[in-house]
Parts: sequence; C-alpha cells; structure tokens
Amino acid sequence: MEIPQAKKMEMLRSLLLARRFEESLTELCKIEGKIPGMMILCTGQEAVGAGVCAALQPEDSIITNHRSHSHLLAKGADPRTLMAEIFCKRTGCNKGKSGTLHLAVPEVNAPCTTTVVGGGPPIAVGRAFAQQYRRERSVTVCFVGDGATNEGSFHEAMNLASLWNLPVIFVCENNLYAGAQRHEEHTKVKNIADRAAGYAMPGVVVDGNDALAVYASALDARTRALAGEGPTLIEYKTYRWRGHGESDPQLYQPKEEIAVWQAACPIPKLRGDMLIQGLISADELHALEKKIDAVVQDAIRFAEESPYPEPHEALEDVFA
Amino acid sequence: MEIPQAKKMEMLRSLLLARRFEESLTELCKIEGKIPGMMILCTGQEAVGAGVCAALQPEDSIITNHRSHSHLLAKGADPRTLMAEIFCKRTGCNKGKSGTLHLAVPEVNAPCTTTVVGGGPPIAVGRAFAQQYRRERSVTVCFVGDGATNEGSFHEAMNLASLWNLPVIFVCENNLYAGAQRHEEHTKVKNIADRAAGYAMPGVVVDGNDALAVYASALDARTRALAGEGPTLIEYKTYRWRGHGESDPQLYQPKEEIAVWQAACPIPKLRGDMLIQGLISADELHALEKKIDAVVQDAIRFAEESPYPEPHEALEDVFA
Amino acid sequence: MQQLGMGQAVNQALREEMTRDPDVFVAGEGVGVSIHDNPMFPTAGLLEAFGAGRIKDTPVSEAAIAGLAVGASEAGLKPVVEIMFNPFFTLASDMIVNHAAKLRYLSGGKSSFPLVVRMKSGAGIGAGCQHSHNLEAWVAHCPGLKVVMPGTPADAKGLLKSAIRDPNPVIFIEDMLLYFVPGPVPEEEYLIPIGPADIKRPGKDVTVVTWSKMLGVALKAAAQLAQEGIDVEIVDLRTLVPLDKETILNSVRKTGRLVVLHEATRTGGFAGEVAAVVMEAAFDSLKAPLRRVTGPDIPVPASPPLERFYIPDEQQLIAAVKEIL
Amino acid sequence: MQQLGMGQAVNQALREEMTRDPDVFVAGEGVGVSIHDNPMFPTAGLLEAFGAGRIKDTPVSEAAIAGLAVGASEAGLKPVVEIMFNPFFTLASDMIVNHAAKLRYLSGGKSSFPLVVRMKSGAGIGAGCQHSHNLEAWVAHCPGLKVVMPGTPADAKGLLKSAIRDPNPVIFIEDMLLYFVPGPVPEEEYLIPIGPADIKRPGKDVTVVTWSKMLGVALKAAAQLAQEGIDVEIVDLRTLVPLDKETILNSVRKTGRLVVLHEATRTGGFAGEVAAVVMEAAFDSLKAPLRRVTGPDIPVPASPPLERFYIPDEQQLIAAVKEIL
Ligand SMILES: Cc1ncc(C[n+]2csc(CCOP(=O)(O)OP(=O)(O)O)c2C)c(N)n1
Ligand SMILES: Cc1ncc(C[n+]2csc(CCOP(=O)(O)OP(=O)(O)O)c2C)c(N)n1
Ligand SMILES: [Mg+2]
Ligand SMILES: [Mg+2]
Repeated sequence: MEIPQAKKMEMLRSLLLARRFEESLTELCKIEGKIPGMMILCTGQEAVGAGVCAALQPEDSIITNHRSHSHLLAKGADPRTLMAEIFCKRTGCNKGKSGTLHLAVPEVNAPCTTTVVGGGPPIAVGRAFAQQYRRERSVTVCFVGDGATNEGSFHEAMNLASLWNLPVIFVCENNLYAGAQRHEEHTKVKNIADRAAGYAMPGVVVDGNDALAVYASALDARTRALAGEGPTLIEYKTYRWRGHGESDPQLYQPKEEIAVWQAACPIPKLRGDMLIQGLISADELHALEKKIDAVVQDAIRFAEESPYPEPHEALEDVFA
Repeated sequence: MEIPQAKKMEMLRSLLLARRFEESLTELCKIEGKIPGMMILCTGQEAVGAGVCAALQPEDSIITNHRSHSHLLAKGADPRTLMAEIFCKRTGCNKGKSGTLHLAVPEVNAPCTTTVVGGGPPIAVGRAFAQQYRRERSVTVCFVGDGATNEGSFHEAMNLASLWNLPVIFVCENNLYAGAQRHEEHTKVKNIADRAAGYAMPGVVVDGNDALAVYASALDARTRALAGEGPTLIEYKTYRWRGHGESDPQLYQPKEEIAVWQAACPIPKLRGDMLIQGLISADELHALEKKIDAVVQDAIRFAEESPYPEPHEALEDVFA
Repeated sequence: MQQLGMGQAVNQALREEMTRDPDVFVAGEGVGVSIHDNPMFPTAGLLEAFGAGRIKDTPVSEAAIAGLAVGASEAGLKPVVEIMFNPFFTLASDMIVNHAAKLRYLSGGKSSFPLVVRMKSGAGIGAGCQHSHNLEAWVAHCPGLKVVMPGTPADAKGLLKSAIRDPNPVIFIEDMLLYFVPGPVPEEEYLIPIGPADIKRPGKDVTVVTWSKMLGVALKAAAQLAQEGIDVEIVDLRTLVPLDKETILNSVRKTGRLVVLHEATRTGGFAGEVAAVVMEAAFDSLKAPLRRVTGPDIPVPASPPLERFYIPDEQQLIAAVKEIL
Repeated sequence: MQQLGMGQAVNQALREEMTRDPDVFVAGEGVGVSIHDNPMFPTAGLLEAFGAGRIKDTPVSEAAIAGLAVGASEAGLKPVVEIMFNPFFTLASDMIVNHAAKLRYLSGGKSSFPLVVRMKSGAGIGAGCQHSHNLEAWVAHCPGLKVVMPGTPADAKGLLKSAIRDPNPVIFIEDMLLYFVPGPVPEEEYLIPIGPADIKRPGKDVTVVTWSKMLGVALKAAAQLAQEGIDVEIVDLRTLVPLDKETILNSVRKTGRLVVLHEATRTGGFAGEVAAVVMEAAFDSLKAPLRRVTGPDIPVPASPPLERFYIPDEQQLIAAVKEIL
C-alpha cells in the first residue's frame, strides 16, 4: 500500500506528541501532590494509537481504556484540556470528574473511556450499531489490552459484532502484560488474534511498533467494515516500557526484555524511514519536535494555572 | 475403540430411562396443577447425557443446566427423589426448594445445577480446580447449550481452565436452538467447537445422537484430562424435539426439521446396533423397557403421593 | 376505557414511541422471535410491526445487550433493552452501574445515555430464585439511574413513554404476574412523569407505601380494613428514583403511621430508605412504630406452598396495620 | 502489642489460616506477582510463603474468579478470592449472588459453599467512580451471604479468620485507606465471631452506628463532641449480615438518639436498614429524628476537592449530632 506523505507526517506528529506528553507526566507525577491519583502511561506503545487513528476519519469513533492518552491525542483531543483533566482541574475536558482514567472527549468522537477492563467492547458494539442503524459511513474502534480479552464482555461483544456485521475494529494492544501477569500467565493461546476465528471474524497479527503497518492494517479493517463485511480483530504486538502505572516498580519485568523493546522504539523507526525517504528533513524534524514541546509545555502551564473545581460542583452532571 | 458391552447396556438403559421419564413429564404437565412451574425437557438429546456419563466414573462430577434430566439420570440420580423434586414435593432431592430447574444431586457428584445460562462453566472450573489441587484422579464435566457459549462466563471459564490445565470437559450440547433463536441467529461461527482454538484447547465436533460416538469422545477427553493435558471442548450436534419448554408452541421450528431429526432418534440407533450385534435380544429389550417403565411409574407414584413441604420450611437451608 | 394487562400496556407504549421516534429500537433475548405466543407479553407482535432492523433479537449475552444500549444511546439512539429476569441483571450490572450510570458524570456532563432497561421481575412464577429475585434496591442505590416500578397497566404505559423520552438511563421493572391482571388504560396518548408518587387510595389512619405488584395486595387489604373502619392511605411510589419524598411525608404527617410493603427480601430492601426518609423528616408526626411487610430473608423457593409463603399477602399487611393502630 | 495496618492484619490472618488448613487457597488478580511492592498490602509475600499452588494469580476475569470459589468450595476447599475494587463486584455478582448465595438453598441444604470474597473498597484513592463505589448494601440484600466490613486491623484479622472457617459464603470488604492506618493487633491467635457489633465508645447522649473507615471519622467526631460535653456512643457494626440488632437497639434505648454514618451514597444505603430496625423495635425510646451522614448521591469524583466533598467527615457528623440534641 502506498501511504500518503501527509499520513506519515500525521503519524509522526502523533507519536512525538504522545511521547512528549507522557514523558512530561512521568516527571510531573514524581512531584508530590502535583497530579492526583494513578498515572497509567503507554510509553513505547504510541504507534498503535498513531497508526490506527491516522486510518480514521473525524466521523469515526474510538472507545478507549485506562491507557488512553496516545489514542486520544492521535484522535485529535486538545492537549490543554486533556492535561488539565489529568491534573483534575476544573478546566479539564471533564471538569475534574474523570481525572486521567476515564477521559471523555466527545468533540473528537471519543465519547467515553472506561477503566473497567473489558468495559469498552460492548459499548463500541453499541456505537457501531448506531452507525449501522443510521447508515452512516463511519466505524468505531475499540482499544483493549491483552488482559481485557479475558473478560467475558469482550467475548459477548465479539460475538454480537460479528453476528450483526457491525462496523467495529477491535484493536488489541498486546503489550505483553496485564498488570503483573505476562501474556502466557493469563492466556494460553499465543496470538490473541486467533480468538477471532471463534466468531467467524478475521484476526490479524501486526507489529504494533511499526506505525505504517498499524496504519495499513487499520485502514484495511475500516474498508472491510464500511463495505458491510463486519468487524475485524487486530492484535498489535507491542510492549509496555513502564510499569502498569507509574508507582509500579516493575520487579517482574526483566530489564533485558525492556531493553530489547526499547531498541524497537516506534519513533526512530518511522522517523528514520521518513528521513531516508526525504519526506522530512532534519531541520523540519527539529522544528516539529520544538513545536510539539511547546504544545506540551503550554498544556502543562494551562493545567497548572487552572483552578481546581469547587467542592459543590461534585453535585453537578449526574443527571441530564 | 472397542466399547464394552456393559457400557452399551448402560447407555441403552440411560437413553430409555430418560426418554420414558420425560415423555411422562410431557403428559403429566398437561394436567393442570400437577406440576408447578416451567417444564424443560431434552427429549431427542438423551444420547449426550447417556454417552458422556457412561464415560465417567462415580468420582467424576457433572455440572448441568436447565435441561438436566437426562444428565442426572445417566449419572445415577434416583428417579424417585428427582421426580418428587420436579413435583416440588418435600421428598424431592432438594425438598422442593429447587423444583425442576436447579436439581442438585450431590450423592452422584452433581452438586449443583444452575439455570442461569452460562452459570455452569465457572463453577465447573472451580470443581476441577479442587480435583487438581487434591491430586484426585477425577474430572468435571460441564454441560452447556449452544446459546450458553455466548455468555461471557463461558469464555472466562474456558480461558482459565486451559491456562491451568484443569481436568474439565466442556460439553456443548448444540441442539440448534437457544430459546427461539436458531444457531445462526445467535452465533456466526458454524461449529462452536471452533471456539476452543482461542484458548489453545482441542475442540471436537461429534454426532450427538450417536451414543457410542458420544461415549468414545468423552472418554478421550477424560483420558486427556487425567493425563494432565487439560480441558477439551466437545460439541455434540443434536436437536431439541420439543419447544424450549413445554409451553412453547414451537412456531419457529419447521415441522420438517423436527421430522428429520426425529428420524435420527438416538434410541433406535443404539438399540438397532445392539440387536444386530446380538448384544441384547428382543425379549431382553422388552424386559428392560418394562423395567424402566416400572421405575418411572414408581417414581411418579412416589412423587404424587408425597406431601408438599410445609410453608415455614421455606425458612430453612439458607445458611449452614 | 380499554382494559389491558401490564404487558399489553408496555407493548402499546413501545409501539407508540417507536412510531413517533425512528431512533427508538428494542433489543433483547427473544424480543422478536419468541418461545411465547402470548399477546399478553410486552414484546408480542413488535417484530411484525417494526421489522428486524428495529426489533433486535440478541444472543444470550446480557453484558452485550446492556453495552449495546450504552453505546447506541450515547450515539443518539433510544435503546429499550430487555433483561429477561431480574436476577440476570447481575450479568448486565457492570454495563449499567459502572457505565450507563457513571459515564455522563465522568464526562463532566458532555455525554448522555438516554436508554431504558426493562426488567421482568417478581416471585409467583414457580421458577425459583434464579428467576425471581427483586433487586430494585440495588439500582436505587446507584446515582445516575432512574428507577421506575409501576403497579398498574396505565402507570406502566405512561411511565414507559416518559422513560423512553428521558435523557437519562432509566431502569423499568415489570412484575410478570401483572401481565395477567387487566386494568383500565386511556385510549388517547398520555405521559406520566417520572418522579411523582400516586396516592392510589386516600385515607387518614395509616400510610402504606408500596410499589409494583404489592399495590394490589395493599388495595385488597385496605378494602378489608375499611370494613373494620380502618382507613388506609396507599402511596404507590411508582418511581423509586427520584423518590417523591413530599408525597410520602405529607401522607405520614397526616396519618402518623407508616407501613412499607414490598416483595423484595427484607434486609437491605428499599423499605429502609422510606423508613429513613420519614424518620428524618416527619419524626414529630409519627405516632407509632414502623412496620415493614416484605419477603422474608430467603431466596425465592420453587415449591408452591413455599413460594406462597415467600410472597407478602393481605393478611400480613392487615396484621401489620393493626399492630400499630 | 504489634501495630499493623489493616492490610497487614489481613495478611496475617491469611497466613495463619493457610498454615492451619491446607484446603485454604487464595486467588485473584495480582495476589501473587503484583504491580505493588508494598508490605502494607494484604497479599504481600504470600506467594513466596505458600507457593504458586496455593496463591493463584488469575487472568482479568472476575466471573471466573468468583466461579472458581463457588465450585472449589462446594468440593471442600476453602477459597479466599479477591475482587480488586468494589465496582468490579458487578462482574462477579452473578456468581456470588445467584450461585454462592443460592445454591445451598436450592440444594435443600445438601451442598455448601464455604468461600470468602475479599473486596477492596472505599473512596479517597483518587481513581474515580469506576474504582470507588461502596456497594455493601447490595450484598447485604442477598439472603445466603454474610457481610463483614471491619473498621480496625484487629477486627479485620479476627473476623477474616472466622470468615474463612465459616461454612457459608462471606463477603469481606476492606477499605483501602485503612491499609495505611496502623492499630494494635494481638500477637496471640484469636477469632472474632461474625455477627456481634462492637461498642467502640460507650456514651449516653447519641448513638452513632457506623462501620469500616467511617469508624475513624466517628471516633474523631466523638472526641471533639466530648470536649463540648456531648457523650457519643459508637456502635461499630463490623458485620452487616447477620446484623446485631440487639446491640443497636440497646444503645438507642439508652441514648434515644440515632445517627447512622456510612461512606456509601445515601439513597438505598444500609443506613436505611438500621433506621428501619430501630424504628420498628425501639420507637418508644426515640427522642429525636434520625440523621444520616453519608456520601451524597453522586458517583465518586476524581478531583481531590470533589472527592473530599464526597467522603463524609467529622464536621458533618458533629453537625448531625448537634441537630438532634
Ligand atoms: C474489571 C477490571 N478488573 C481489574 C481491573 C484492574 N486493572 C486495571 S488495568 C489491568 C490490566 C489490564 O491489562 P491489559 O488489558 O493487558 O491492558 P494494559 O494495562 O496492559 O494496557 C487490571 C487488571 C480493572 N480496571 N477492571
Ligand atoms: C443468564 C440467562 N439469560 C437468559 C436466560 C433465559 N434462558 C433460559 S434457557 C435459554 C436458552 C439457552 O439456550 P442453550 O444454551 O442453547 O440451551 P438449550 O435451552 O438449547 O438447552 C435462555 C435464553 C437464562 N436462564 N439465563
Ligand atoms: Mg496488556
Ligand atoms: Mg440450545
């Protein structure tokens, strides 16, 4: 497949933005009291969000999970209000009700994020059903982890999506761990994509650190879905560089394993290709990095300077 | 596989008993007020219970579902107390607390029956775990319908059983319908056995109306399980002659379809084989049928003559 | 006026709302092709009327059914999904409690989930405790859900129509025995707002707060008590969330006496909430202790004499009323 | 005496019972290999001590975890399974509510399910409403389940040991913030029976009924109120089912005044049950209206000022006490 240059640029931008955004969070959450609650990052896995979202149109939807930052940024979420929400501020995209874990950005068709593992698939099925019901030309992507595929809800959603030929793409971001459990400690089958056969659905395994491969496979699945051929399960093999959350000392992740995967970082891969092919010059790259840095710094400043919500605002937004 | 004559006799007996038992129920529940509640029968599917249970030893366990009569009888449950329970009498095996739907017969290692569709598999996994934990040489069979394989609990149980190599046999009795939905209306994949691959578990498809084939496949799975090779999913293709329950007018089941499957009745098949091979004579068969008839009549008499529980007995048996 | 069972009233509400709004659809196990051939059932004939595009038979997958409603509602459709029996709510509960009820709040009010979950409930069907287990107290304890539990066909129809038009998730609980109890239902279109309780019988001596099938028990007991000169006021909650505290309190302020009647098991049942509301806000009006008439703290047994023992009846209510007079 | 957090106390109870009885095993997500490296956590070090045969890390599959307990317990093992956060109880609820709680009854008393489900609960962890949602009122409304919710490390240890030895399913709910609040725990072996409440502070003016983390709030408020000459009696339920009505009633008969304090949301919370019990059986002793101090009817928000607003505190309790004096 010939991937348009603009798409490659979009992916590079997404990769760099997510990485910068989350590296800042790693630092910020070391500062006591700076960011409340848990901090769950996808550092090293950014090519999945970047590649998948590059294959989508604005009218397509995503339903993501606890490890959502790169998905949301790639789908176009505003870094400022995202950061402010992560800081639990009133200016956050969800007024501080969500914090980092359930970021909802309906403006970019990411209408809800669930941190209940396995919560996404049935909801994605519902959204895809609405797209089908209304004959819209759009699809819904559901991001789940490898661990999430052991929840019953995943199974029920796969079956229903396939039965009804719904325009869903189930994206399994297999980062080799679910919490502290390695893939083989929670799932016997080697490729989670193999589960698709049980639903008469195509399942594919793709290098999740190769943004271009991610893009191409997601685009294929989208085309299938729009053609009325139903859902696809794509398993992206990738790796969680950091702990489950930032407070996780990663005692169970071998140092060498981390090193191997860091060597397979998705950023130099795409960047290198683009430099070699002359799609971007070193100067342009530098400018892009600087711009992204400024975006992230601006987002952090915005978040830091924003007020917390007033206590009684907790009472709002329960009912419409 | 050479199937011992005694086993064939056991299966024939199980088939005939279940059929007679349930045919009586069909008649009895036409009599207003005779049998309270729902009446869910497995007429036509008896070879599954007969064949699977013939492959088991007394120390093996079964966990069954709403369509349990033939499983329990084949496992050795006393027809009298079973019938009395179906009549909701105090002498029933569960003192009238269960009625026909959740018959528990721990004496024959059928410790609990659940009518929550999909409820059985996680419990079977627990029982098999206990067998493994204690290094017992026994297995647990879990009977589920085709519809039940779309419950999330089935998926979670399959994954866990496979992961831990538990001695479970998942028996899917595919009778082509889940309630009023035909197989293809609730499940896209043609063979439910294909779902096994998603758990790195063997899945096999077997003629569920051929008691001998059922027996042989169950015995294989039991041998695997005892050898520490883990669970097996066996899909038995069979058919529900009657409605979901006796009150179901079966409007959605084509008459011809029923006729085709009635022609494939498991009883003449086994009976014919045995007659031809001289394993049973016509006279012996007749005597057996008479004996079974007597057993069922006795069970009905026992049930009819038994008292209902006293109202306040409802308060007993909540806590140990 | 037409006489309908509650199932028929629900059926009419569904037909009217589906006709009015193309975004309304119905999904669940056997809501289209069904094992029942009974015009008294709520989804009878809908498939023929609206087609398989809007009447969606689903696999036996309660989490997926509920998730379907969550996702589709946020996208602007108006799902009415069915949970076949109340105990199976457990299987849908993550989607409903952690998602339908909370995702709006988590979004800071940006996303909405205008869905209806219909649940069939109640003892008396002889199927035992895995089919009969009234869990309205569960959903009433989940901020973000509205909870409706009508006691008459007319209320069911008007409330379901409101539920479908409500911008929030509504849990709509139907007692199955009420499908076979006919009652008058207006022919012309009407809505009944979610919230207000209804005084089904005014009286001055004792307030009986109840809902769903137990309304019938209350009415019968009240008729008997009336013959003995005891004048019972029956407050039919109809909606548990939001709870119409004012109507309850005004009634108790008038009568000074409170009995709460529900079919669910006693401990942790919603009668406790009613008791607490009254004890907080109408304490000075109270002339006598509370009485609760409820199912005992047991699973619903299958055998008829046991099941009858489980279900609260007129005699228990009459005894309770007399105890506090 | 040793000072332990509640997680450490739970850990000791697990170690002692596992040592005593080889049929006890522990299962759940991350109960062995864990993302935490914190000795204050309940399952810290168990894998090293008892091995992978008895400390079972499971996939993220709550229904399977609960089903494992149901099936293994009936076969004679003594499972102690963990549900990581209370809201995920929804996913295990069919297995626990429709199976663990009911199957014994359905068997006519023949089969038993001696299992323990440990759930981590409580707001204050900054993770929002999909991780924090106190649902003890749900399990307390399910006949067949015992419900334990300790407020101190010593109670947690003694009660968990009893729970493991109990022949029935026990839901054991631990507030996560209590893992970090040390308290004295006896060195020698002891059991605390499931059932009896504990008067954590005798007093004569007002009865405060509470449990779990809110015990600490009650104790602080009582200390402040004591300085103003107001003498609060604190009844720590410890066990919600079976409920120690006698202790509650005796206290209210003495003080004539009742405040119920819990962290769960108000409507449908277990305070209602306590109110109803008191209003039924100690009405004549009551001198003042009930007050409930509870979480408001909202999902638990993530942002610190909002979450603090959610969690009931001393000032609210003090105000409530003063209102009814
Ligand atoms: C239903 C549920 N169970 C448990 C958890 C706790 N939990 C959060 S993330 C996680 C691991 C998920 O693993 P995976 O799906 O592979 O996603 P990853 O974290 O690797 O991105 C667990 C167990 C949860 N949030 N929800
Ligand atoms: C959780 C749950 N959902 C729905 C039902 C209602 N129900 C009872 S049996 C049944 C169909 C089950 O089909 P299948 O598993 O194929 O078993 P079969 O009846 O064909 O033996 C349904 C939907 C139930 N008992 N439990
Ligand atoms: Mg993972
Ligand atoms: Mg079937």
